Amino acid sequence: MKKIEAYIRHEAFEPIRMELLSLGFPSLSISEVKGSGRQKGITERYRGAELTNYLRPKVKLECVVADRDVQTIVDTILKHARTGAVGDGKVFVLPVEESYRVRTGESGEEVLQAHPDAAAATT
Amino acid sequence: MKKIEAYIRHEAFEPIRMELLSLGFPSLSISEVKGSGRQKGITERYRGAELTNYLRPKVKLECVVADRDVQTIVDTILKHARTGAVGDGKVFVLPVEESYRVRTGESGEEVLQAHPDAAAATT
Amino acid sequence: MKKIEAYIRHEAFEPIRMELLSLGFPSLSISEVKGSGRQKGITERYRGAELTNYLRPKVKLECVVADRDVQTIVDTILKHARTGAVGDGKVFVLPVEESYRVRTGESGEEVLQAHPDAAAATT
Amino acid sequence: MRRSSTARALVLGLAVLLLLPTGAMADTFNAAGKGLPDSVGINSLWVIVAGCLVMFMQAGFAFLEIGFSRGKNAGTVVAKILTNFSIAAIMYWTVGFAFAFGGEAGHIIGSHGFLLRDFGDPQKAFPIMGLSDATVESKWFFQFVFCAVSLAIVWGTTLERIKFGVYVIYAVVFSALIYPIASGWVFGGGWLQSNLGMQDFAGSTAVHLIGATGALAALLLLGPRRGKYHPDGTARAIPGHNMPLFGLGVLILWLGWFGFNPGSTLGALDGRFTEVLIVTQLAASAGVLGAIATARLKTGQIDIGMAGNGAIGALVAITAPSGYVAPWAAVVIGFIAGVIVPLGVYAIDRKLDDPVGALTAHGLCGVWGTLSCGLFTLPSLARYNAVGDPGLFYSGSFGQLGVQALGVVTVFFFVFAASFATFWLIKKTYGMRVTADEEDAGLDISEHGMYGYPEQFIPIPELVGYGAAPHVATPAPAPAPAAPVSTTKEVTA
Amino acid sequence: MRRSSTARALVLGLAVLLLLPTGAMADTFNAAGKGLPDSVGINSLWVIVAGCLVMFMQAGFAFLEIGFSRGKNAGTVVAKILTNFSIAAIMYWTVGFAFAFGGEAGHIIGSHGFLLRDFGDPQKAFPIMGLSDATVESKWFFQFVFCAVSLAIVWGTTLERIKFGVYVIYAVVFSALIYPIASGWVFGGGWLQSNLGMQDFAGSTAVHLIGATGALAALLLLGPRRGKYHPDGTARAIPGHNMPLFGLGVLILWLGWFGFNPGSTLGALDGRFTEVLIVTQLAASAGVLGAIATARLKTGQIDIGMAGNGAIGALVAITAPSGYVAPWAAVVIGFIAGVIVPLGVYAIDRKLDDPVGALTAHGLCGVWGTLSCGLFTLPSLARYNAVGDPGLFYSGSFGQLGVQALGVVTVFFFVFAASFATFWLIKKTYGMRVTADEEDAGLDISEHGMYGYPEQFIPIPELVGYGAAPHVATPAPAPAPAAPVSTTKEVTA
Amino acid sequence: MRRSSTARALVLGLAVLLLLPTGAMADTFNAAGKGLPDSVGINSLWVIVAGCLVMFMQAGFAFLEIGFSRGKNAGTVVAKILTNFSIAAIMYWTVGFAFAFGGEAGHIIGSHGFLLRDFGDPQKAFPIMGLSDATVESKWFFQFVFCAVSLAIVWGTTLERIKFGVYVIYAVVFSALIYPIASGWVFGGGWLQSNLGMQDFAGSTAVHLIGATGALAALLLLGPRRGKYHPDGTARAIPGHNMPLFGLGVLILWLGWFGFNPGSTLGALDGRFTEVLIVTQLAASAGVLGAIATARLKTGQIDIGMAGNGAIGALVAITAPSGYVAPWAAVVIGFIAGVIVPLGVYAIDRKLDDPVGALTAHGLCGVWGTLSCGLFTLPSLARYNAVGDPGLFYSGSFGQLGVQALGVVTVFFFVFAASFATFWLIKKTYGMRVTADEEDAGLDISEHGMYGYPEQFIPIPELVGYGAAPHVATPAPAPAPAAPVSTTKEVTA
Ligand SMILES: Nc1ncnc2c1ncn2[C@@H]1O[C@H](COP(=O)(O)OP(=O)(O)O)[C@@H](O)[C@H]1O
Ligand SMILES: Nc1ncnc2c1ncn2[C@@H]1O[C@H](COP(=O)(O)OP(=O)(O)O)[C@@H](O)[C@H]1O
Ligand SMILES: Nc1ncnc2c1ncn2[C@@H]1O[C@H](COP(=O)(O)OP(=O)(O)O)[C@@H](O)[C@H]1O
Repeated sequence: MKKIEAYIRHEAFEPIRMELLSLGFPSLSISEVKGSGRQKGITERYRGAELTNYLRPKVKLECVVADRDVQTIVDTILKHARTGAVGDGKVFVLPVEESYRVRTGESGEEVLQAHPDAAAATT
Repeated sequence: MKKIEAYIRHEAFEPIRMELLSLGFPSLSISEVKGSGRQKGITERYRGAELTNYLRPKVKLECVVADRDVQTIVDTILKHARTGAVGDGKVFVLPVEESYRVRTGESGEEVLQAHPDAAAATT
Repeated sequence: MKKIEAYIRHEAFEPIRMELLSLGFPSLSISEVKGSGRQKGITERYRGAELTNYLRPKVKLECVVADRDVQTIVDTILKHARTGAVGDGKVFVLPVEESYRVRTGESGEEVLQAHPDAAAATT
Repeated sequence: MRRSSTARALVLGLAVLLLLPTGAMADTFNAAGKGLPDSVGINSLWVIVAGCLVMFMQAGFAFLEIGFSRGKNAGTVVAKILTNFSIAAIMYWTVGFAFAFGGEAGHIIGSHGFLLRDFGDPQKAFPIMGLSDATVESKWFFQFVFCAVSLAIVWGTTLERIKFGVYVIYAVVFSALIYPIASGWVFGGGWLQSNLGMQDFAGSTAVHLIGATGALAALLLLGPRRGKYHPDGTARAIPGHNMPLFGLGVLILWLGWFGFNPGSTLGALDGRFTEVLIVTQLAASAGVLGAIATARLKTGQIDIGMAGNGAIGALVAITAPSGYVAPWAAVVIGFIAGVIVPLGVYAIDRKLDDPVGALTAHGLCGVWGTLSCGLFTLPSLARYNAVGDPGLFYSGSFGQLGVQALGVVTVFFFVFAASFATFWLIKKTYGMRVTADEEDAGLDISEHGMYGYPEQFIPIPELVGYGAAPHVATPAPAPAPAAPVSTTKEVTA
Repeated sequence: MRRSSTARALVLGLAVLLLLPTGAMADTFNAAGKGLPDSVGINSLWVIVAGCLVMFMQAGFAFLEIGFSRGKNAGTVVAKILTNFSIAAIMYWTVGFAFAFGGEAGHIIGSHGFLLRDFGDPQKAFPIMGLSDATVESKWFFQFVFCAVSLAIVWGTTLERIKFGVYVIYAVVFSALIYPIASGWVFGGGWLQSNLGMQDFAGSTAVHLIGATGALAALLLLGPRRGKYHPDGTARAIPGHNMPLFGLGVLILWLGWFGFNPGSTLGALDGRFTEVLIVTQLAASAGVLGAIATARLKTGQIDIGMAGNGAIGALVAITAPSGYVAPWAAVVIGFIAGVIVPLGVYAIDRKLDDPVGALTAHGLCGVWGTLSCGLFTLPSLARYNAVGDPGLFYSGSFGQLGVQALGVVTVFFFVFAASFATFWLIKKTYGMRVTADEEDAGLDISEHGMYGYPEQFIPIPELVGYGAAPHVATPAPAPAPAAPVSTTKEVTA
Repeated sequence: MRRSSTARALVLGLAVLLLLPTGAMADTFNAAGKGLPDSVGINSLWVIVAGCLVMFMQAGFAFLEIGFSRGKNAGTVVAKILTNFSIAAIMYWTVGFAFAFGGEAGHIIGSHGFLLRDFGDPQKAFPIMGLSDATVESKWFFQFVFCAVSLAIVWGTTLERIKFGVYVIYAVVFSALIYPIASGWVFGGGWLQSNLGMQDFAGSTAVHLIGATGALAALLLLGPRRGKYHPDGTARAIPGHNMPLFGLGVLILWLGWFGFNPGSTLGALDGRFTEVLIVTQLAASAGVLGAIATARLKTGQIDIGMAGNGAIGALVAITAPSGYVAPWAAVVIGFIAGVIVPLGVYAIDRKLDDPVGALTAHGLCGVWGTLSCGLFTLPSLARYNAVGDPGLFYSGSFGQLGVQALGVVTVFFFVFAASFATFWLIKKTYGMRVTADEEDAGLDISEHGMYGYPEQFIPIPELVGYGAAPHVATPAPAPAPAAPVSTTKEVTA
């Protein structure tokens, strides 16, 4: 099992979510982060003075999947998150040792099993 | 050392925090996330039009503990986070290679050592 | 490749960011978290009644770097985040298996390569 | 089921409307017209202006409540205030005004003036207001906004857990019967005023205590908010989400009181309203200082909420005596009210969950203000108003104080009994409280289907726009030039 | 390029200013002075007070729009309202007032009163307002704030995507020509009023329909907000970010209407304004109940926004008949307007993106209100105002209804043609809409360079202060004592 | 220690109250009563209405400051405004009014009218206001709210770092001595007005410059906010947290100014107030356009804050000349003030940390407005007001301009010296500034013990309600049916 952590632009998330859903990967979490990288921040002016914000808001996408699915997820993210401009973000893959589904208490890979039916669910 | 990441309902957190504290595990962090899984989101109506929100707010609980304590923590979380309804969430266990306590600079397992006295502290 | 996760005080972040930048590590992300540890929370009064907040706001700093750079980063964080009072926080190191730069799609260590030029960028 | 029952509740309000046209086709306007003496226009002008200031107090109450509520219950206050204000207008027009003012001196309940029609000579029809020649329409408006204020006060204790339909049902009963009858006794020329000589110039009892009494009845049947009390019964704070909006409410209420008290002269030509106004201002100021000092000594804080509640409490207290006392007395009355506020709030909070402190500010201070007439009423002003006797400090007699106390007790018991009965019936039939889940989620989403602050509770990334920038999607490595209007500069490595 | 073009847009507004001094050196004041009859002062006093209430409606519109906008577009509304209100004042002073009122009965466009100068006897110069002896300055102010209200209405449909410069250009044209001409026909003594006898007491058509018509023209050329419609064309909700501020707007507007309608009597001495006021109050109240009930039946919700829109819609509807109808009719007119509001909003939302419901509340309800005179106008009040005939229910004749319909149609087509042409020219030359990126980022940052809520969009940790505490940096292990003023207690293990 | 010292500070305000009753038992009301000439009632009515509009400006200043503050310092503004307003009322009643107006023409400091008692014939007792027969109570209220405005202006420069107790102490001194003396000279019939003929109709100098001068003295001793200037001394922006609330403040202030200037006629019967009002409106409008255009040219932005500051600056500037100049001159005066605003703010911000721009809007524009009388005063109006001579453009003489300049300089030095001395003493004894930690944490939590927006700074999950839904805890897999009232639909796989 692997955990994929991606730092992406806000507007990239919705297309990614939809394709992952259609591929049968509905399970993921996002959170608001602020980051810097090549893209170094932004300077605004307010009442004549400057205000430099060295961090830019990004969405952090987290998704734990079975080893065999990692590439699919990564490719989907890369495909939709790229604008070619600095600030597109990064994707990282981390090892995961165990998973549990709270509702049932079951553990292991089946916790992550894709829901082929999921795609239909929201239509 | 392991890191436990749990995505749970908001109302589940307080009981979990209290039991972990009484068990001597006061150290943890939480953050606001939004996620989807089996539970697919929610549709509201506003001025006649529909608004579907595919993500639901959850609390992400993060806690790094010594290997021997992992099961205790996971069980505590599973116990309190379960309602039996979709949306209860997931718990993941990740490997951690090193830990430091900023205040003292010390590193290694003792950084994580449980505080048996902690339970009393908030009474 | 390793991921460094640090839970620190808000006011500690800016000095850390600046030194990391000058050292050529501009790439990082932060997010708002709330946590507890030795530092157990805070009790306010409102209209005569008490309100205890068991969690304190912290900044979570996340930064993925090449193995050889881990110590530099950790030391920088420890240096600036320490006040000596409870609540200074913790730093953890986790293994990372793969990294991708979204903009280019390239993967591996070079994705993380330090930008020696970065320091200048914001002057 | 919930749906249909709320709907039924609403129908009550609407039924009224459908009855109206019948036989109301005639031209109902006769008070006004060309060739009136100037005094009619001048006095009406002041009454209307004062009435507009009092009407604006609806916004004051709304924001006081919003500020003291949690964000998940902020929107419902808007729907509530609009609905209540509207129901009160319809009911007070159809029957309320007639019950309160349409009777002989000493009446128990008025008998004419329904729909503001067929009352003959307005000066004779509403004798207690005969002292002013302002048009009856201006007087109706002024008295109606008082009714709406009293109704708004009722809900302060019920925030964050009451079912919306309860507002609708009780509002009809309150503005048609409870308020008109009780207030009519006190300042509508009813028995307490005309026979006993109870002094309540602008309604410490007739408006504020009545509202606070309804609030108490509702609270006793409704119970506290979830999480307000620890299992061991000790109170826990549930902070309101927005002190600035609370402050807006307080300042609007303060402004409104310059219509509330001085407007109760129902005229401008004798200049009395200017004296009533400074008495009101001095009391409110003393109240703020009294509340801040008291809270500071008890808690070590300059309590923002108490500063505002202190102003309200003092304004409530000076409402009854504003037409009867001298400035120095106003300062004393207001300061004491200011001291009462934090002490009352701290004490009540231990057992009763009153999120905005309505029981203290409108209840306790309303009682104090009414009684204070028995202490401070000037001989000259008792004469001028031709109601009751001078206060203890001038007459040395406890007589007026006794009358005031009797009036307070009478009104309290009548309103409490009537309100408790009404709420009890509502509770048994329709239910008073939302479910625990709905309360946790907040009334905005559970009663109204949308949060008051959607971006905070269900943020939708591409709609909210965090992280988007005028030039974000620009493929250029240094996107700055792409944002010509804003001076946004992007720095890149 | 954008920069310079917006600048050019601004210059328009400024050019006006530079022309002024020329030949205006004389003392222009002649209406007022010592030794006037009391009636001048009294009537002027009411007109000014009413005008101030109407002026405050600018805040009402601002917060109604802010509440219904997303947080990223909240600040721009403030800049917009201030700019529009200012341009309207300058233009209405220089030419607008003269075009609207400075003509003989039945005029097409006025000819004197520019810069409020050289008009001779004010009573003769502005004949339709001759019925009141209030000073011409007070009348100018009252009419100007009406113009500003009409202009504010225009922008309701254009929120969250329009270029700021468009406001500037259209505001000049609207307040100098479109509004003065069209409103002059309807209540400035122009041909619709004086020759045909169209009844529009305070401007359901002359103010609200004119504004809504401009709003429609703008919307057709502007198109919907990004993301408002799904690819399949179905509408998607874009919730406003702040219902409490929306509520503030509604309550301020309601208050303002007590100046809007009763003030249109232009005097206090005949007492008529008090009758107009209660008619206004009753209609608004019925409108809230009608809107809530209708929305409840259609969606199962007590819709907060609809409650507010219902009040506005009913106030718009009663604006024309407020001087002509009886209270019972006001309740009917208002209730029907309340029913129209949700139905109109739901229907229009399917195809047109009108974030605040202006087309329904000001357009449809403005039409309904104007027509309702043809049904409910009292014989006595038609006589009293000396305009038109009684309504169908009294006269049995469709005559007045026909006149009202004709007036509505005429005004709609004139205003729509003029506005569409103006916006079309703007679109071709200057452009009407910000870029997609700017729209996603929000107008605050892209048009104004700073968010309306900076701490939410670009929080800077050490400035915002999350996590900081009075004692945070204290090295002591138990820092509590370090916070003497606040009672903050820190618990440590 | 902090606690007890703030307490001591409060005691000052309270001590006043305890002294009151002594010897004040008599019936102090004599100005009003039955059988007065109508003019008393009419003029008093306008003065009171105008005073209420000015009183509401307290909300305007509060929200202007709140909008320009960070969220962690938003609540304290509410406590501050209520405390200041209250202290000012008590002090101005006890001594302030007497010092300002209770003296012969040309006085240095007044001598009678303390506690509004024992002054004999009010028309003679306060000679400068003898021109109006409004009741002395109405005049007191009107003058008091001016004092409160001036005091509110003082604190604009001190936001986000000053100790609360400083407000209390300085407020007592300012409203008892500094303001009454200096304003008395300028428009209380004191030597600058009566002997030199200085023209300041409503207080560009007497209210706004006095306030801004106190603000400057406070700022010099207080220093900038932490983080306002980079180590290299360059300024850094600290954006205010809420532009919509800032806009609310501006619009309320604008409304208030219709009481501020036109009310300074102290009467309605001569109709002058209507002329003063349009002069005020035109100047404010020109100011907005001037400020927007200037800021646009300097920064390329339509600056929201500058649009509002421009309105305020222009309103401040027109305050002195509003009773003396023609409309065209008002446009010029206002436009120039609008240009001054951004230029002043940018320049001052480099060295002095004035979060709301008070030094520019009230200081520089106050000076400009006062001087502008020397340029534009109409001969007819100089005569009408019987103060001073026509302006340069009419008389060709620099005489009046010189008098205006002399007045400005005199008032500035007196107020600066008195204020600096007061603040210096406070700084040495009680301290002016909170600790660095308290400043970082914000004044709400450190001075008042609770955040103004608790849910943002210390969110408590189960109270705030994020993530909770009406049906969350329902064990059913498809919980939709559990949410009957809201139309929430849950979609599950
Ligand atoms: N090494 C890293 N560790 C953590 N977050 C990172 C790292 N590199 C990039 N990020 C995140 O990705 C975002 C975009 O990175 P950036 O370097 O600007 O993209 P690019 O490299 O394509 O220019 C940053 O704002 C940050 O949030
Ligand atoms: N594989 C995953 N990766 C990341 N987050 C997940 C994953 N699966 C679930 N979550 C988180 O858990 C929450 C609940 O998951 P869900 O699947 O709805 O619970 P259940 O499986 O019990 O129905 C989601 O909203 C999401 O935040
Ligand atoms: N084991 C842990 N897992 C996750 N977060 C932790 C852990 N220990 C500490 N933290 C984070 O660090 C913050 C400070 O920890 P704390 O124990 O108070 O510091 P110290 O140990 O220096 O007193 C906590 O608020 C929490 O957010």
